[in-house]
Amino acid sequence: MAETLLAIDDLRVTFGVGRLHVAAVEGVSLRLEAGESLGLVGESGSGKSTVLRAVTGLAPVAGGSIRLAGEPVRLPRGMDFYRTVQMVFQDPFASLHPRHTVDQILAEPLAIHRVADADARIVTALAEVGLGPSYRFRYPHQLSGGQRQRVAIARALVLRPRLVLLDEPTSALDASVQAEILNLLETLRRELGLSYVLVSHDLAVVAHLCERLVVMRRGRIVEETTADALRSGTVRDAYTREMLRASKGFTREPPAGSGLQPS
Amino acid sequence: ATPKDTLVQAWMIDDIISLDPAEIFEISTTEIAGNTYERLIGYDLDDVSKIFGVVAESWTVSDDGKTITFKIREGRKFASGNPITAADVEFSLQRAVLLDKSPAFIINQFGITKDNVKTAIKATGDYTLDFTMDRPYAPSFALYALTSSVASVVDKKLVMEHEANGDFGYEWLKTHYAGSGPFTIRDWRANEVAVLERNPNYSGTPAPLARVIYRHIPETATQRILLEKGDVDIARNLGPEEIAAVSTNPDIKIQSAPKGTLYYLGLNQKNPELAKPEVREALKYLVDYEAIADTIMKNQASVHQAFLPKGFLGAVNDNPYKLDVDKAKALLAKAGLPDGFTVTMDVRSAQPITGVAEAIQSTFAKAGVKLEIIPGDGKQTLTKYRARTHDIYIGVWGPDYQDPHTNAQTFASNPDNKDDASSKTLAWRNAWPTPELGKEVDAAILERDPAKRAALYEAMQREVMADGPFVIMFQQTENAAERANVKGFIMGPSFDNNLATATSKE
Amino acid sequence: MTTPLVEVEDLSVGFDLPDGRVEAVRGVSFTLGRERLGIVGESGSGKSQTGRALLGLTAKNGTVTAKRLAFDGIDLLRASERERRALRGSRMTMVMQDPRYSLNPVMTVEQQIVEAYRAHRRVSRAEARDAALAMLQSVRIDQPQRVLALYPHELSGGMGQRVMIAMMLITGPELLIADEPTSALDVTVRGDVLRILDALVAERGMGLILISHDLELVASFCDCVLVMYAGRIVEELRADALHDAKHPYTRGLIGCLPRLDRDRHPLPVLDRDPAWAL
Amino acid sequence: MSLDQSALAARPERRGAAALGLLGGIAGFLLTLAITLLGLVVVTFVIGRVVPIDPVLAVVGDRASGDVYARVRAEMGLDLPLLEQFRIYLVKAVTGDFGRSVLTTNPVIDDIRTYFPATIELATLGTLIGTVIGIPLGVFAAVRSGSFLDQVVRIVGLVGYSVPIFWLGLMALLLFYARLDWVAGPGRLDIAYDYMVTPVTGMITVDALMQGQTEVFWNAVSHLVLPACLLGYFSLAYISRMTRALLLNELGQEYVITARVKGLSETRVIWRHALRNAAVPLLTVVVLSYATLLEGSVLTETVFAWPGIGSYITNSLQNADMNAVLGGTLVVGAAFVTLNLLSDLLYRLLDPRTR
Amino acid sequence: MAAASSLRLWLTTSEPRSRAQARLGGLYQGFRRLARNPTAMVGLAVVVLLVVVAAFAPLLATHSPTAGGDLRTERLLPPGPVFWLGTDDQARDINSRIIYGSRLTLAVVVLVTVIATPIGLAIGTISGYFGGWIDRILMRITDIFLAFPRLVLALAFVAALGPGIENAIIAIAITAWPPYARLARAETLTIRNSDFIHAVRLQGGSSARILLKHVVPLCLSSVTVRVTLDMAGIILTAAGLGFLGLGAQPPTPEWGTMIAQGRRFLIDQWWVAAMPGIAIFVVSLGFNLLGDGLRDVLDPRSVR
Ligand SMILES: Nc1ncnc2c1ncn2[C@@H]1O[C@H](COP(=O)(O)OP(=O)(O)OP(=O)(O)O)[C@@H](O)[C@H]1O
Ligand SMILES: Nc1ncnc2c1ncn2[C@@H]1O[C@H](COP(=O)(O)OP(=O)(O)OP(=O)(O)O)[C@@H](O)[C@H]1O
Ligand SMILES: [Mg+2]
Ligand SMILES: [Mg+2]
Ligand code: NI
Repeated sequence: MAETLLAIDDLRVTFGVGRLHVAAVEGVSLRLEAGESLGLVGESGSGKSTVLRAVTGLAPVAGGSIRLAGEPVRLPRGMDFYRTVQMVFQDPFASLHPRHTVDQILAEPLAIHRVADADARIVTALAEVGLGPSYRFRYPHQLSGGQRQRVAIARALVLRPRLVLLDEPTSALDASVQAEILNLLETLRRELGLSYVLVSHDLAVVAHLCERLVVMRRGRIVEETTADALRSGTVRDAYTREMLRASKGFTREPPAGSGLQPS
Repeated sequence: ATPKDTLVQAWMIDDIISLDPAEIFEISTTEIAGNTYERLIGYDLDDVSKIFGVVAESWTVSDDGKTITFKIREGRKFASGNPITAADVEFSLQRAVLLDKSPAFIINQFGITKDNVKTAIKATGDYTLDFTMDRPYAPSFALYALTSSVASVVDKKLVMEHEANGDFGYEWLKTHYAGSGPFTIRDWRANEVAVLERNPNYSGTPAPLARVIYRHIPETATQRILLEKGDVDIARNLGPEEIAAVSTNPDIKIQSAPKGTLYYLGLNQKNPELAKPEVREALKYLVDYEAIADTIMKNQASVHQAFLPKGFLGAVNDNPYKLDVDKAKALLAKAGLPDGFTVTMDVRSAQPITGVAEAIQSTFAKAGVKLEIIPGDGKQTLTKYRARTHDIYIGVWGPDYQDPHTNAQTFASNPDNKDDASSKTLAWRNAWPTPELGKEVDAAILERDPAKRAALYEAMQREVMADGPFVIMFQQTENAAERANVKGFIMGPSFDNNLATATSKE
Repeated sequence: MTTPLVEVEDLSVGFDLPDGRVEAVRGVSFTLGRERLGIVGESGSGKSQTGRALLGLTAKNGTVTAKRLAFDGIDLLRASERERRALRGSRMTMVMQDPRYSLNPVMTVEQQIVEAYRAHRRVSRAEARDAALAMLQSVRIDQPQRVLALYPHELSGGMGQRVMIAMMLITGPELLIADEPTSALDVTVRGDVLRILDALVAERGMGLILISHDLELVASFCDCVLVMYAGRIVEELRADALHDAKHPYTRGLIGCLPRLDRDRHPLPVLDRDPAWAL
Repeated sequence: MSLDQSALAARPERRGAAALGLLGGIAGFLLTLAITLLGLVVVTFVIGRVVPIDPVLAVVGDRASGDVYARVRAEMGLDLPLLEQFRIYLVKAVTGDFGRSVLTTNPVIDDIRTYFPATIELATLGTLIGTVIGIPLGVFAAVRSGSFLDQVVRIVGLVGYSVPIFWLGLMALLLFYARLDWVAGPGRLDIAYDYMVTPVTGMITVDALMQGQTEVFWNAVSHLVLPACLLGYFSLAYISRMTRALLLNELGQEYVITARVKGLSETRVIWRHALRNAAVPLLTVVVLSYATLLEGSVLTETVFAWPGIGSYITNSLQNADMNAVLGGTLVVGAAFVTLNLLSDLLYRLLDPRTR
Repeated sequence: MAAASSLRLWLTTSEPRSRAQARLGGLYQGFRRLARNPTAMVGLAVVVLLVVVAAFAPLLATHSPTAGGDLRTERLLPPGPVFWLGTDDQARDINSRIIYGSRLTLAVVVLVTVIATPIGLAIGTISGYFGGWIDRILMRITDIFLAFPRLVLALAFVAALGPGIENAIIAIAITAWPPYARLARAETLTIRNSDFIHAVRLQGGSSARILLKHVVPLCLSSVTVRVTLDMAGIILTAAGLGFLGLGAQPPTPEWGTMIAQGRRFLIDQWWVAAMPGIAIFVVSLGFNLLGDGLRDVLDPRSVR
């Protein structure tokens, strides 16, 4: 059996104090084997992004443990961590520095980690995400949304991580561009042997890219299931079922037992 | 427009810090004291040598020359209605010594100190007073000293009503009034206004005006606008160009009077270049006295090069120095500085001082003397001057009283040239030791014959003029731009005799 | 023949920008009766601008030209700003895309709805308030009394969207343009909101234009769909005929979505033909 | 000119603070006030020691004898070690005893009571003028942005930024007072009206009204108008620019379109919707501009012979009258902090999101 | 012609080939945007003119800026053929003084920018980025400076440092930074939680690196715009210090001091104060217009 790349046990994350206190994540446990991809779905605000941020150290961990390849992660995260784990954000317009060229954006991680052949690595990285060298010296505002997301992916991959955290990487993109990015992610995963944790609210997207998924609601995992189960409709949790139904398009009759049904 | 019975003057009165005659020493306060308090004696404004009694009816000098006995006029009253008696005079003079504020030295110099003041100044009856000095000073010296505002007679009864913690009513009198002059001080609001009102109990000729108001107007252009508009009757701080401009206005007339104030350069003898006699002399040839007096200082000053202003006993009125670059160059060469030298000058940022300094800067440059002007606020340059850390200081000096000793002492006497000396005369400030000259100064105050005394001072002036570290340049002329309907505003030779006592408006 | 509710013929919207001119909508034509019309297309294809042009809310730097632009027989191109304003809000209206940004953050729900009502009806404040309450009830908001006093930021996304709809429907308009009314919502809430709109069309006989980029959704909701690309309508189809679409763009759009019922790797991608934009 | 977008800058922080509630707010305010004032005390003390001015000179003048000088120096505590001096200074400042001003001989507190109201009067009217004219100007400029009117408003504003105030002040005096006679001249009141009101608040207009002296009131207003207009012009320049920028920003928001969709008139859209939203940060702008005017404008005060706090502090500083400097600075600083708090509170009132 | 248009193409291409080309292209685009704004161009022209005049002062001046002429005959002359802008009370040519004074004005502008901007940026970004007690302390300090009457603070500094134009400039700079700090802090607060900053952190970038290479450059533009818009205020504060006698040393031809000295002649010999006044007005207007234009070009919010 493959090694466990990421193991999260009973993770709890809280924000704010007093009246502002929110328990964003309450007792989430998951496991990710090397080479595997895991989906994280759930309604807005259910804590999906927070789980990813907690892993990367961007959100404060209030309890539980996070282990990477068997080692508990340290705070602050060490340089090794960043070489193992990288992240791609949801909004391609916000995740690139508006004043840096693609070249500068890709050179930054290489400079931080003092990687020697930076120039060559940048060219390779661009090629990997399907961008020609002509994109190298453009500014983000000279790129389309899909192209930006490709740059963001290239930036995540330029350090050759093993695990990539994807926070709704396509939800800001058009359907046609989404397909391109999904294909790209799939190819890269295969070629580089990556593991993904993919956050999305679109069940189809998750099912497309991941074998396994967990459904979150209000900071907790309500169901852990597989893409195949999703396709065959054999899910247990009522909420998961409702999501499944809603993602099939509009229906005139309201679903029975909908939590949002007005009285 | 201003009310008919009120005289409004636009003036910079931000120098007022106290109204107590035992403390006042500033230009505007002395003027106010002159209008509101009476002293034992006064002098004729047209002929300073004529002295007459005011509160005193007469006086006699004892044979040993040490005691002056004053007879106080009877039947006169303070503004409060209290009668003026010898006890009030005794109180006023003793108080000045005991409080020991800045002007106390004027009385101290007659050997009257805190310890002996109770015996030295003594009322010998209701209307007689003895003033006893340690040495037989020239009587005119003592009498002139007693014309200064520190010798103003205050209302003992009224003041003592407000005494607290044995302060002789000092805290109270700082902002109040207890005198007997033609006007009373009704109100003073710092940086805003001082209001004088006619004294109903005044024993002399009552003032025609009911009220005299000094408004603090810091900006001269504003003063001018107010004057032209008629919202002030007299503007006191106009510059030469402004004077020239308003003088064409038929509603405005200009009154001017020479004042005892001198403009001079103090050359610090701690500076090795300035310590050379040739350099000192050369600099005296490097000021274009006439041109400055005719332009920048037009109507504001006349050329005067001796330390006693015109009108003082023994004053020297000829002006030997003029701009002579060649001579200056020759002198500099003799001093071993053919290419000139660089020197700084501390200049107070106020007109006309800055203008004069700049003009001097350009004539100095003609002989290669590079003058760097260091501008500063008044107190700032003065602090430096008193610490003797300047090179050249451009200053203004006004006599403390009408006797020649006041200026002779400061310009020509420096008994102790050490840094921590207690007497900080101008000679000391410029680090100029005066072993011989100092003795002459001391001798002159004991000379009782006026003519001989005058001769002594003349000699001293010549000496300072030739060798002293002072480039004395001008004597101030004070100007007042008045509305044409103002009559009888008096401008005397000293600051405390700019009087509105006889002023009226048509 | 009865006049259609909306007639649009050869509508173009262009914007002047410092760098030149942008043609956002180019020669769009359609007619709408008392039915549901969907407009789909990718981001920037001109969907919203078409709707805004109808209401006369094109930004200042934009110009609108058309052979005909009519609402219930009224020629909108000739109408004065005052006449258009009278139409706006009372007879034709638009549900804005995102309630978080489209509601005035410093006014309460009550103030905003009452204002909309009183802009077109001479009624007292109290009457307007009652109407607002009724309206909130009809979009099935719980505790409408409480919601009236809330500020927009105190509403959840779904509530905000319904408040928006209530506000726009309170005057009983004959035409509603709903610009991505569900894009900000969770999939589960989405159905709720659409069902409300659907009921209104059915009950009041209102004309509805639903703008969205979700082809599947629009097809399952509307009677008729316009597909826009680069400011043009590339295809117009009946909703039930979606899967028989002819235009490669439409077909590509349908095909490139990952689907739960079909596991395709890799996904087909859209090969854009520059000719589509001509 | 020291006004700035920092008004806007403070927003995120304030929202955070708002959440702490009123009580926390007051405690926080008091703490801020205390710290700021302590900072001011320290800074003034340091200033007092570094200015190359001998404070004794201001008391004794130039002619005093050495003994008098030494005695006064000792009286002023200047011969004590620095640390000891600071301790005394601090204790006094904390107990609210600022001592006496050397220059005016009054307790500093009394001085402030006379000078600060004069400045408040001027600053208030100035800000009022700046706001009442500046906001509509800014609104028109924003609504017609890019038009001729917009350019005119901009140039008018820029002139306000660029012209030396003493120049403009004297010219205004010459024109409106000397030539046209529309307003009264420099100073706070005609001498004829002096002493007709007893100072209560120290603001002549307010006192005159309270005491029913309408004639005095109008005279005071007539004196006030010109310098206030001048200061008003400067805050107008700033306020109109900020209004324009903020309103332009609001006009680009979606909710403005929503308002138009509802069929509202353009006037209502702009004034009731957009400006109401812009008002929130605009308030901070106005308050900040007010706070700046409260510091007193030395130059305006000089030109108009206005006995305000600005020239009081400056004058005191030039005479090393540190008691007065400290008192004046603390009052101005406290006013600044208080106004900041006030704008915070108003901010919360105006913006429901921060409640 | 052809060369020019191919250069333009090279600059405006959306596919730059090298770092230099990308950077130059960015600059060119910015300039283009600026160039389209006529008032900004007027501003730029004024600023360029200021620089040119300052650089070539000795060639442009017809007289000595410091040495006075004959007090009796050449003093306070109105503008005329010899003295184009008249003479002052020391019989100096005002035109030449203004020309030489441009150097000082430029020095004021440059020095204040060089001193105040970095201080403000450093304090503001550090404060905003780290938050917590660092923020609280730094902002308290900023508030203290802000709460201090500004001219008084400047006066105090000048008094402490001694009068003179250099010290006046330093004093102005020391009092000018707090608004920039607050601006930079606000800007930092909005970007510190943005994804691209998170991304750098996820690559292991240190705080110092993030601040210096990512945050500061973004704050720089809005602060630069603010500084440009403040230039008028800064020149006038220098003038204000001159007015109070604490600015430049005579006979240095500093514009503010010139006005201050000329105000005695304001009503009759109007040119003495008016000429430098106009110079200040034109220059500050120039900076203001340029600042307004720069705002459009540099403000990150407008770059979308
Ligand atoms: N920095 C923060 N401070 C306070 N609360 C936060 C913070 N970040 C997240 N939260 C809260 O934590 C909860 C979970 O947020 P999270 O972003 O993880 O949700 P999500 O599942 O990613 O939702 P979405 O699909 O909308 O992205 C939410 O209630 C959110 O308001
Ligand atoms: N005020 C404006 N100035 C310039 N261009 C504009 C303006 N408003 C819209 N556009 C342009 O018009 C085009 C069409 O915009 P529109 O809002 O109609 O797109 P959309 O189809 O609604 O897209 P989305 O799905 O992203 O909402 C876009 O390219 C947009 O950039
Ligand atoms: Mg999320
Ligand atoms: Mg849209
Ligand atoms: Ni300012």
